[in-house]
Amino acid sequence: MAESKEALKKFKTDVAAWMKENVPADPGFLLPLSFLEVGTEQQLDFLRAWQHKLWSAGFLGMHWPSEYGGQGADPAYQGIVDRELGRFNAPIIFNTIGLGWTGPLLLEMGTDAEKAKYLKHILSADEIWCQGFSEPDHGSDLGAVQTRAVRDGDEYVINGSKIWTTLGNYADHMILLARTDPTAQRKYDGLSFFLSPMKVPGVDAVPIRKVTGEYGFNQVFFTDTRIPAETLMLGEGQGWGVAMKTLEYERGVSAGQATGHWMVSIEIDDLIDDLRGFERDGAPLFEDPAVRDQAVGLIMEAKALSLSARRMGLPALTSDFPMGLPLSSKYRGTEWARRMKLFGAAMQGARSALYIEDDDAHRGGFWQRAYFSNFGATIGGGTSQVQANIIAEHVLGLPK
Amino acid sequence: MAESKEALKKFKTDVAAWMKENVPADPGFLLPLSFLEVGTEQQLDFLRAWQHKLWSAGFLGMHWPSEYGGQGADPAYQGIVDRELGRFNAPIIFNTIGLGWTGPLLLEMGTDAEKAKYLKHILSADEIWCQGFSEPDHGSDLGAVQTRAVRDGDEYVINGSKIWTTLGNYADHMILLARTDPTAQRKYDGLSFFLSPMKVPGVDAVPIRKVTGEYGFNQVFFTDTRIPAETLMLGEGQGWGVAMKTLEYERGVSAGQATGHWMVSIEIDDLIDDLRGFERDGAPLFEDPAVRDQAVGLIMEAKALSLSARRMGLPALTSDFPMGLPLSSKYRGTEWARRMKLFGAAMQGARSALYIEDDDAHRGGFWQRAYFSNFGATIGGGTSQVQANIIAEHVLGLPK
Amino acid sequence: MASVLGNVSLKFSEEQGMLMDVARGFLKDKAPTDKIREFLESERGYEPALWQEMVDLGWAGIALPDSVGGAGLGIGAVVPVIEAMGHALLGTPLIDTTLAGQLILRAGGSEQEAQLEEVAAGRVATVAYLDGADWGADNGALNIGADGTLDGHKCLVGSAGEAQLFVVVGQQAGEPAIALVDASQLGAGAITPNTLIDLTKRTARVDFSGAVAHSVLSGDRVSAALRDYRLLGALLTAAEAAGSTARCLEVIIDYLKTRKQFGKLIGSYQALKHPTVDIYCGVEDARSFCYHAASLVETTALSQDAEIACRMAKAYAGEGMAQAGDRAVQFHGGIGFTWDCDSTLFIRRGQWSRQVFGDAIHHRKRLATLLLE
Amino acid sequence: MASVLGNVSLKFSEEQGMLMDVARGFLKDKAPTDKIREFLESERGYEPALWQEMVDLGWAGIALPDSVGGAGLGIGAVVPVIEAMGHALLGTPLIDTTLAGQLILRAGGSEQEAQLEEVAAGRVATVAYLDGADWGADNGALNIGADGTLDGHKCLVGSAGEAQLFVVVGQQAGEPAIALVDASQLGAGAITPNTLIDLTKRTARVDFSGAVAHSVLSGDRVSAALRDYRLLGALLTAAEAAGSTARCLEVIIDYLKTRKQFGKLIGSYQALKHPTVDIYCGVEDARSFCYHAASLVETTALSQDAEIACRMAKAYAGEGMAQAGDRAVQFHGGIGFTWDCDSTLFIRRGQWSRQVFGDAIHHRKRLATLLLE
Repeated sequence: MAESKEALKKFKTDVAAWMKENVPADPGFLLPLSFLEVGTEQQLDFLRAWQHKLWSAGFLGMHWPSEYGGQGADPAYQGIVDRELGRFNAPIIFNTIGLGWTGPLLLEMGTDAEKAKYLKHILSADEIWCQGFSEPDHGSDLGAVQTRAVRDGDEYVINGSKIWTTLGNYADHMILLARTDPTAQRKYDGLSFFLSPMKVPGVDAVPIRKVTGEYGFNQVFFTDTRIPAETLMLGEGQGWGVAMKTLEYERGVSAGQATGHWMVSIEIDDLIDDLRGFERDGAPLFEDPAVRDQAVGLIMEAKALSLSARRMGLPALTSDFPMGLPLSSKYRGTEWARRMKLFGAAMQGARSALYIEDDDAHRGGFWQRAYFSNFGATIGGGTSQVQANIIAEHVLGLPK
Repeated sequence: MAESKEALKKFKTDVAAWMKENVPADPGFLLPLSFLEVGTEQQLDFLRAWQHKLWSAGFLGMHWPSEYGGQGADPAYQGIVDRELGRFNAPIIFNTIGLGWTGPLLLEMGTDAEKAKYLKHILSADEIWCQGFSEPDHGSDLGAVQTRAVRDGDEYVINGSKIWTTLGNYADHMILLARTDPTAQRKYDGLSFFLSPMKVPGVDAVPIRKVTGEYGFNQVFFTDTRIPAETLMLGEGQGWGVAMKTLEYERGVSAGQATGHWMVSIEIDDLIDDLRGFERDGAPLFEDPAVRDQAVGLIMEAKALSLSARRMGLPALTSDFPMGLPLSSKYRGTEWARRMKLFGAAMQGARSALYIEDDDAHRGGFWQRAYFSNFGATIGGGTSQVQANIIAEHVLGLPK
Repeated sequence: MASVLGNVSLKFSEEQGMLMDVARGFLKDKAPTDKIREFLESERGYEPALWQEMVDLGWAGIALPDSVGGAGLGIGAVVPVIEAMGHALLGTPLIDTTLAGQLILRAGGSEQEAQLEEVAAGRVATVAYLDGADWGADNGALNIGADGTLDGHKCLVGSAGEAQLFVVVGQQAGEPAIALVDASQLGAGAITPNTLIDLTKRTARVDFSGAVAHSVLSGDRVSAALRDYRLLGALLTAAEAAGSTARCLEVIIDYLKTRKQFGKLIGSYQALKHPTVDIYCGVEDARSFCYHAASLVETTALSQDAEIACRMAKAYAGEGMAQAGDRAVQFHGGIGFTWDCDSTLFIRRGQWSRQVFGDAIHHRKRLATLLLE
Repeated sequence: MASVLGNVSLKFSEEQGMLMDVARGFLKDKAPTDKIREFLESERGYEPALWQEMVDLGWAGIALPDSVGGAGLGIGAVVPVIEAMGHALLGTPLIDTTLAGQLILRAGGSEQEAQLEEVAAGRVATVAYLDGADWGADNGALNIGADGTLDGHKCLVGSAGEAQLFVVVGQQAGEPAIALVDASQLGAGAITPNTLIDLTKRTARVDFSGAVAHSVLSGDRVSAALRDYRLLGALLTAAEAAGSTARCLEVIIDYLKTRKQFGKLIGSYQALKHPTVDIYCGVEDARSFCYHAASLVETTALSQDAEIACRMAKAYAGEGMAQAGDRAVQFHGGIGFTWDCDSTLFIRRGQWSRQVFGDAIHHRKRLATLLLE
């Protein structure tokens, strides 16, 4: 259903008016820049209330079916809401594993019972979701998952450990990849996918402190944990396929996410505007030629990234390496962001030494923290080194 | 025999006086910066005469035995000569394979007959030497040498091809690594080492034009070439060991070279002094802040290399990675030189576009040519990429 | 406050697309590497018949108005053609002629229509700009007398040996002026060919002393036109560099996929693989900037957005080409060090692309002023 | 013309060697990583008993003259000790106290001998230098009255919580001056501790208003002494950074030798292996520059050679540490992103080492003037 331009325009005005009224003011404590960084109860309560409010106003999962808590509208409407959330610097909508990955997955391949049971609570933030894919010692190598799930009557008994579990200590459910058949010839065929409850005996989520000093990740231990057999999605041995489908949502290759507003992006203008107040050699920072040159380099890179994104829509200009721009965007974007944030952290003179709890720290140590946090992006979801291999092999056709 | 300081000092004065009289003036054509670059008869004749003159004056191979054309003196004397050659910007002493590698090898492990036959002519430049190790398709992998040597009575019959043969088209002799036993269990055991004549039927040296536009290397083809069996060094199957020993001379790990003056080194002062005459934006080049910053970076690197060389003599400051400085010096020095020469080539504004035969080219296109030539150093003798592996594995102990 | 990213528009017209397809096809057919190698050794650096075919395709007039026989597509439409020529490593006077046309068009009035008609019809023209080696200096040393007689010389004049029309930048009565001079005005020995690092290019030092201009352009439009000339020169050089870098990348990839060392394809070594990825990313960026700039360069005086775009395109593409050429030699190992290896062409093109119309240091310095003040 | 390389001497005395051996052994024993982790969480950042042992080893007086109870070995002899402390990631007030001693020694006369005796004996001293965040600014905002009463505050004063003697940089009657102030002079709440990025360090904002100096140093020697203070601060920071970078390299190597991914030890991947080689080369360079500078810093006002050496040491070592710390986190993958991984300590040390006493941009700019003009 193509929406009329007028209807969308009118909707945008309404959303903007709502945002103006309802986007919460600075709560006086640090808010997470992304859903990966929710580390305190205070942050959790605040974000839960904010998501609930957005949903209650009818602005979340607008394109999800109305029987499951959505508005049954065209996806264009959610796009407008998301842009306005960005424009108003709204706090993130944090229940991302549910909104972005589990929800679309259930809509695409879940049973009616599963949809009815889970979707609405994802939108309302009554139920928080986490993801149990990575394990210690295997990093990005999902095929090597060791966590065991053994059928016992109406239940599966889970044993093992998951790591880097965002929101794991707050979550009600986990999308869990576990091994039901350790003897399968292809290791992928031994994996199964569960919509596992977290608030049951034998689940222990231990928060992991990050290089930033904050929390957000967990290691989750399963010890003889019994979960209902009905939480198995599809059948035993189908886990790899479901997990790969989930990764498509994570990577934005597939659509259906209830919102895209799960991180506050830090842009080059933040950097440039923010550093104008600093001095070097008794003059404004940006009068120093070496600083200027580095800033120009970062601006040029930012512009290149913007232009690449636009060029993706022009097939005539991408025909030489059709998958090149999409497959290289994570590598380039996250590495640029690291350098950009590092520049912000490093150009404050002596104040570069201050960190987030210092009263004199510039913007609460914003850049120092952002620089450290950014390693989540250059490591998680395939390190930059792995990304470079992917580009070399899949875009340029170089040997493994 | 420790030489008295006075004797050495006096000798230095004598050498300097001789140099002042005898170092030839600019001949009016481009001279090679290293022995790898002798590409014309004109250059060859000039350098042959100059080497002969130096030797006749008693200043070459001073520490080689007098029965073989040397002076039987302490190595310190040759060191003094070499430094003065550098100080007077003397042309290179070009018969390097003979003077630097074959000579020391024969002195260490040759028979008296071999010494008597070859050494004096190496010093006098009557006989030019080349090296036949590398082959097409095998690059740095000497163990894979394919050139065959088959014994036939008093002769060996050689078939195959060698590449990157410096001076190959002018040489009288080649140190030749060839395979005598293709069935040997360890491929190294099938190799033998010959002092092969070049001016015999079946040897064809084809000059290779370089990226600089000049010549200097050759591909040498052996087609049923018959050489005397007595040119075999040690015995059959000993070739790998002799070749490795030769590489030690090449890498400067072992001593005995008749002179070290086989290349004109380009120093950071050449660069800085030379670029002072250029302008940028209507002002002296070195008033541009970005140019200044890059120049400072290159000076700092040059200083670091100098300091490293000094620090090698202080065991207390090298104990953490005892082989680190020597094993990394080629990698660091040649990569620095590439960047330094490139800077010289690139900072001339529009004149950076001119090349060596242009009358307006700065110093005859010196920096452009030096930059191109420098790839001989970052590729030859193990590429920089291979060097980095060597450092990682042999200095840092990282896995292969 | 406006974003420092400024304008990020990127358009690609059907006409640009058609020109790109035609140019790629034509050059693949007419300018394969063995032809290019032949051209290197020739005096003019190209074949007149090939140039005539390019003219017949209308390439000399793409950016000139309909009124003079051009296609009226604007200078942005030349970019895909120049990029394709960069990819083929083909010289020819196309860049010089195109820029000469632009300078006449932007500095002159309707009285120059006859000149432009000839340019659009394939008459080789070139701009004589540099007084010396400094791309950032004023270039007005050459004096144009009141009677149109020139006094002075110019450096690194492109296609000088073939040019029939010289667009000479100088001054008249102390003010910037541009003299249009026919080749027939040059004395014997006035042209001293250069030996260039880029073997596909031809330039010369040209002594214009005594030559008489048939027209002299002066007044307000000259300075603005010269600024546009420098920016458009940077853009076309960038487009050429982007094409050459893409070709260089292909050559590197081919070698990495076929050459073995120590028993493995060398492309499987990350020490070669990852820098190749960076070269690839550089190609993509260079292209993005070139077509972004192509979207912004109007027939009227260039906007500040267009200036930023042209400078960024040149800064990226020139450095990218120089870096790719350098790595091409290194990654080819011993073979890369030889004249016959294509990496020789790329490392030389890299040194050319970097310096023509100012290097990255030059443009980044000016960008700092445009972006940060 | 003299070479731009200038002085390249590099000496290492027996005394330096002995100090290095003792320091390495002592710190290996007394400051293993688990101890360092404990210190991070403590208020002062070290254990007084450990500091007393260091004082007993004579480290507080290495660079002070015999006449005040020091070892008279000069500031160059402190370098191996600070390097070893950097390697151990141990804080303590040693750098602050050493620099305070140098500033008093260089700016003061014989009347300061009593102060220096106390410093050599282990009294914690520190220099209160910065008025703000700018390492290149004049730092004379704090006013020292004719009666020695101070008015103003200082930023990022090292070891402020423990210091018994503050060496306060300011001005008296419009001229640079240095006030020696006992900790007892500070009012309640005068010290506001900072939260630092480097968890092993402690600094504070200190309000000196109302405090009375027991001595004020002024006159010609003050400016020269302040210049030397900044250079020696750069040198000791560089030495510390060089030690920390070496340690960081060891930790990276250990991980690369034991961690497997996709069935291979990650150290066999060139994407990790080669940058680790570059970190190694950086360590070697940083050490070369530090010991080169250590060979040149005299008790008298620093020569231009010494200035160049100190600035190069800081520029190399600070950047090298920052880069190594960054790579340490990345190369450790997920684990590197956690607080408990040692890479956390290194990336934070890197940000500290880079900025203290001016970053590479700061020093390279000044080196350009010294080397190119």
